[in-house]
Amino acid sequence: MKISVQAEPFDLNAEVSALYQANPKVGAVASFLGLVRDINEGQGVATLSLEHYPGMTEKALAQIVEDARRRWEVLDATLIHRVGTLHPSEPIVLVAVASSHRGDAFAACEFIMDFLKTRAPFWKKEATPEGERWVDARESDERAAARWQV
Amino acid sequence: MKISVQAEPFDLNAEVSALYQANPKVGAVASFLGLVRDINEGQGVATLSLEHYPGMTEKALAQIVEDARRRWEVLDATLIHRVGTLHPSEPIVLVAVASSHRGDAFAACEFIMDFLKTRAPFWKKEATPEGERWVDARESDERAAARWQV
Amino acid sequence: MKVRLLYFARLREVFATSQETPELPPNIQTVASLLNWLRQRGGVWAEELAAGRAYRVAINQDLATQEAVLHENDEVAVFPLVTGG
Amino acid sequence: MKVRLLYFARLREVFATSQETPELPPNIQTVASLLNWLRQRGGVWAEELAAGRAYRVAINQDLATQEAVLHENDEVAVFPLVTGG
Repeated sequence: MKISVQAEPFDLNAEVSALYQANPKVGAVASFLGLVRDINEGQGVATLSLEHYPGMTEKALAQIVEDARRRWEVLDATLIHRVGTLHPSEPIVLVAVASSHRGDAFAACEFIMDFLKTRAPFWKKEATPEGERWVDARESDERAAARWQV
Repeated sequence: MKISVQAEPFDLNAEVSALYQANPKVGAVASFLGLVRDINEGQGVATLSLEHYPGMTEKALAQIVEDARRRWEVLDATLIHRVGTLHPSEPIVLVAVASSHRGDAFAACEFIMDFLKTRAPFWKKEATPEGERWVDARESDERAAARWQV
Repeated sequence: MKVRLLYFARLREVFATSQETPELPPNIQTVASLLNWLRQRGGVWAEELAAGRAYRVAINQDLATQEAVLHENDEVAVFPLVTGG
Repeated sequence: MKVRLLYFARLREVFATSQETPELPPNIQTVASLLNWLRQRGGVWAEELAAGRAYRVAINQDLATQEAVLHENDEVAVFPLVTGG
């Protein structure tokens, strides 16, 4: 299991192949890449700044991955979240989960994303032509996490 | 939309970044990689041979992607399925779906995999130390496709 | 009526042929009657295509039901349940 | 009792501070009473921490409820709903 909070970009090929190349029991890798969009709620976004709570972030992410492992067969997993200033189309987050079968890989990957969105202490601030603004939390993210009935 | 049936390996970085680099509306890419496992139903697998029905395969895959697009917001998608002889830990299939939001990307990606597994004319033959054998279809794959209530 | 029959994967191996272009008797008009006609060859044909065995039929590269009607020069494929992905 | 208070994101900006280490009066024993004590500063403190406003409190880097009990030297963070991912 790899968990990283970092300013640097990451390499998708390297991260995903690390999950299966040493383990021929892996038959499925589900992954999710979250990217900066150029439009949020109708306003253009020039840059996105990500702040987090060092220490708590890593702890919260480790707990989320651990919860997923208790629920599904997770052979390996990687979670990378970037912080600092990012531009449109830049990757923000990668969650990749390796399992024997696809059902477990998909479910664990989506579960981790849903809880990362609602439990991990990251905050986004957008710079738009109209100025800076903190991104509001979405009610839909709370509903997405609630459906797992933890 | 890109659909390819090919013997050659593919590059995950290139395929996934092609889905978002030219389109800053993409906020989410969900992807699935299916790999050859060294064990299937308790027997060691040395190689896996994939046969398909040329012509029908491409038609079936295009239909599955089209069905997903009708159901979810799919900004772009890539589906690559390899044929020929593969070894353990080699990628067999890639499905990657780009959307504005993660819910659509995850659902469309899993939907495409479930129908690819039950509707696209591919057949696997394993070579094991005990000889060759055609892989049996799984009842669990039919159930996975049925839950989408198409 | 002439149709092009294709067999894939395990059925191709068991039937020891990947395709044939038979002239069908005039009473063979549907997938169901074609399958009956093939079963009358006996041996592996009767066995593999028996009622209750799992296989699929496609006409011109679309999955077809037992009731589907055949036309001159149709491409009719018979194959095991798929196992890709 | 001394605790370390941390503020993040929008609350850090509105409170114009990222941390402080106040000596709490003896009657401040829980998250709820700490929040009340902060609200009594008035202005943005009363406004942002008002009942019905959405924010979270963590004690020693775990999310905490209003009833959670504080201890000497606890790290107590107050922050907006999270928006990562």
